[in-house]
Amino acid sequence: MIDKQVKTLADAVAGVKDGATVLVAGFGAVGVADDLLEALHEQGARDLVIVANNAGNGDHGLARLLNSGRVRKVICSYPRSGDYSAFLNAYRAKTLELELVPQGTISERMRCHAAGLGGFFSPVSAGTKLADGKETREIDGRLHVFEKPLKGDIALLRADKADRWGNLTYIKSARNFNPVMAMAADLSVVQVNEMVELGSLDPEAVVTPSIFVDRVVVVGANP
Amino acid sequence: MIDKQVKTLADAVAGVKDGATVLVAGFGAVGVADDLLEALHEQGARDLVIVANNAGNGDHGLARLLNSGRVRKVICSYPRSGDYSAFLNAYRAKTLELELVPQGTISERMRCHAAGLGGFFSPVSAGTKLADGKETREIDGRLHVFEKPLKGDIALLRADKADRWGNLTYIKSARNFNPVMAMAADLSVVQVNEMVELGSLDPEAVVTPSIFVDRVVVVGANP
Amino acid sequence: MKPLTREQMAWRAAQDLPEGAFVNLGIGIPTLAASYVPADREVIFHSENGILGLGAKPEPGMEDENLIDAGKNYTTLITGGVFVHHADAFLMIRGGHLDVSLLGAFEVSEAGDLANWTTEDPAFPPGVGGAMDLAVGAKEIRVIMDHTDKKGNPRILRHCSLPLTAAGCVKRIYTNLAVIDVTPHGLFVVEMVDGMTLEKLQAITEPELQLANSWQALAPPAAIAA
Amino acid sequence: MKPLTREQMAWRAAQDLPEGAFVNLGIGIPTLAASYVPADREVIFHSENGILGLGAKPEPGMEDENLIDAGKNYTTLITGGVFVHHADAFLMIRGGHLDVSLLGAFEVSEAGDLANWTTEDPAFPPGVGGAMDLAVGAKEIRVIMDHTDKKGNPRILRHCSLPLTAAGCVKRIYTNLAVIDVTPHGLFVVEMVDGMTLEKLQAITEPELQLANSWQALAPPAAIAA
Repeated sequence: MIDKQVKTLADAVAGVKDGATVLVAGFGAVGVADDLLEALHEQGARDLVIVANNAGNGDHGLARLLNSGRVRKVICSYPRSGDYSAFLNAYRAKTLELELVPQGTISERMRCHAAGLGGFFSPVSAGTKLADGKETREIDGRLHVFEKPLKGDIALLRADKADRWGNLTYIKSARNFNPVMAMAADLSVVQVNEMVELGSLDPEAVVTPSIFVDRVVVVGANP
Repeated sequence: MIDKQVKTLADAVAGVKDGATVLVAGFGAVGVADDLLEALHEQGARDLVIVANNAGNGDHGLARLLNSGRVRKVICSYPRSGDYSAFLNAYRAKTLELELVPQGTISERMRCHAAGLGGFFSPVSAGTKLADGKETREIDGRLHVFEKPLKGDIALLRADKADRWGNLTYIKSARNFNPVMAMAADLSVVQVNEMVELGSLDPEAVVTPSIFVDRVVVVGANP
Repeated sequence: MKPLTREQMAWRAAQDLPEGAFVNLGIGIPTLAASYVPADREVIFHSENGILGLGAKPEPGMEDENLIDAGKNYTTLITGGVFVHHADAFLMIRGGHLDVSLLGAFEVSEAGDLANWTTEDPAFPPGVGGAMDLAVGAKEIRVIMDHTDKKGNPRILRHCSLPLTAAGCVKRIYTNLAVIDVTPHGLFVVEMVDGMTLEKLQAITEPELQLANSWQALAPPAAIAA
Repeated sequence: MKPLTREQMAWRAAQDLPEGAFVNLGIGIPTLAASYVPADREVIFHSENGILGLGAKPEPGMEDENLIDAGKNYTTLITGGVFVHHADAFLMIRGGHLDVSLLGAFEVSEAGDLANWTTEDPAFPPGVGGAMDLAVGAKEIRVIMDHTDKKGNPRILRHCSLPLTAAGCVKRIYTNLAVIDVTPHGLFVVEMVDGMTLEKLQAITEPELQLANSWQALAPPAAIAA
């Protein structure tokens, strides 16, 4: 019987290697798998590449990994969000590499990997500093930039409900990056508020199908 | 007040021009907007380019357009489905051009247009006859083919429920090409079984958001 | 002559949002526009984090921790609104599905080039967010910004001095002094505040301005917060 | 020596589908494999038209007009199954999310090249369907086909004579006579039907076959329809 639920947060993040690329879902503080990020801190992997929209807040979750010097590089669109002192300190100390990517390009590059494609041409950032060094092509009279697929070794996700196969639903804007990151990592790990019986999620309304999910851990209802 | 509902099938397909590219949703006989196809026959546009998975069945809907000589070209993955005599006759008479596209590439090319991208590299069909004449590129040691975006002037869609904004839900496997075609046409027209009050569709479970829909016509419950 | 307040600029931009339009409001002054859409019009606001049908700020105590807007403030969903995932939210942006993208800016050039993502302050890391996506995708890109910087220097320039967000994208500029259309034939002033003249406006605008034949007064109703 | 029936070939392929696997079954013999997954295993079948969790054929009278499989036959959804749209269904295929894609074939080469989409019959239009997508995307591509054509000519060839579906993709071939693994070191026979020898099998196979050290009998249980 398929059962993707693991008992502990430690089990959920077991096996993450040094140097791993970690997809960190969430937008601002919403839809972020804070408990999995804390567990990853405990787990101890170093030299991580983080893909996220923002770059941590305060000293918990992603910011804690940054403060502990576990992160080699951040691929994000907007580090300056909330109390981003953890990022700022590492950035100023030049102990951290920043790859700044337009927000939609982050998710599209991950979807590109998820869809088994080799890259795409996008008009976003064409002719700007963020396209420096990138291949360009004029298509239908418009300049485009070639963007490569982006994949994660692990995705740290947060959803509302899961069943034992790993079908997922979300709450409101906490959906954000979670579905696309679930598709784009070799190992997709999700913290949920609740496990439900197989068959109790509406087959028309599951947002992330089970095929994209590897491990599920229950962290209890939202605070 | 936004109200995308039109009264008649004729209103729904009004304005289709000769030479238009028509996205015809459905897989086999499921999720096909047969009534809109019949209305398009009445409307009279000629020289059409049809994008669909299959190429018509019997002498109704798409097959009727083919039999009436209204179609210049079919872009599809599998014309040989059901009673495809309408297609076969035109194909043998050489009055019809066929562009054969791998099934997943059809929907991905439409999504590419919908997403505002200029094209993508796909491993599908690389090294085969269907890639003849196409740009290729080796990416990470694997041969890829460059695929261009595909857009429709109009999409003929079938859904279950709509609200006055055009939010849509589908029934089971009748979803198929409908959501991606809704995103990929300048004018998206949908026949639905039922109009519901705005707000009565679950915001977490709407499959096609209103932004992709232009006209809605009620055709009554499925037979 | 009385320049418009932020609220009045937002009010002015809101008047141009047509019935049934799908609109993305950038962070800052553009966000304020949502409150000034005429009551008889349905305009649907899009938020890059995955909301179509963004509503007003929640009443105090009614905040939903799972419902924020692009500015990371608590928000609400209007009746008919839906949630989508991030890649779909940006498909809407980049794919030309939005009717209007209303953005803040540091600078706009006479060719409609937009600079709104970085001031190149070396002390801080750059951040781009959705600025570049929003600047290329919508059917129409409009900007709200003060006509000059704090020192009185023009922000409408021959060429942007700051790094571009996107080239040639801006079609209309709402400032605290005027409404200006960016056209292939140059910049046309379509509205000016009471007491403003083309000459005075030109003095604080780098590229040449032309006065539209049909120009009129830029006059928010008294009720809009001054 | 008794060649396997279609049902027996499907049975054999089904035995290799592991617990928890996501599997796409091609039209024809592969579809039959769904019925032969051991009862204690959960295997989740994918259908290209947008179903994850394809079930058995419905009971007569219980057909749902909105629920068909890739072969356009009425089907059912198992508990836990979900519906997705077409682009997402092919994202699953192309993106390596399926564990196994089990396909029919006209020909397979010793390099694992697959030809299964056209016989180039000039009287009929070609059709490719999802064949090329399925042949490149899954973690493992396996083929079920008769060992020879109706005239007894080999279908496992040095080089495919028919147009390719994809190059170098096939990892295992289930025929009515044997199970053969396609490896960088050549074709290895891992199972043969009772009475078959490597010599006899080689006579109807174009490229060189090697017998795996661990080879065993290909012997479906008596209960599987003969």
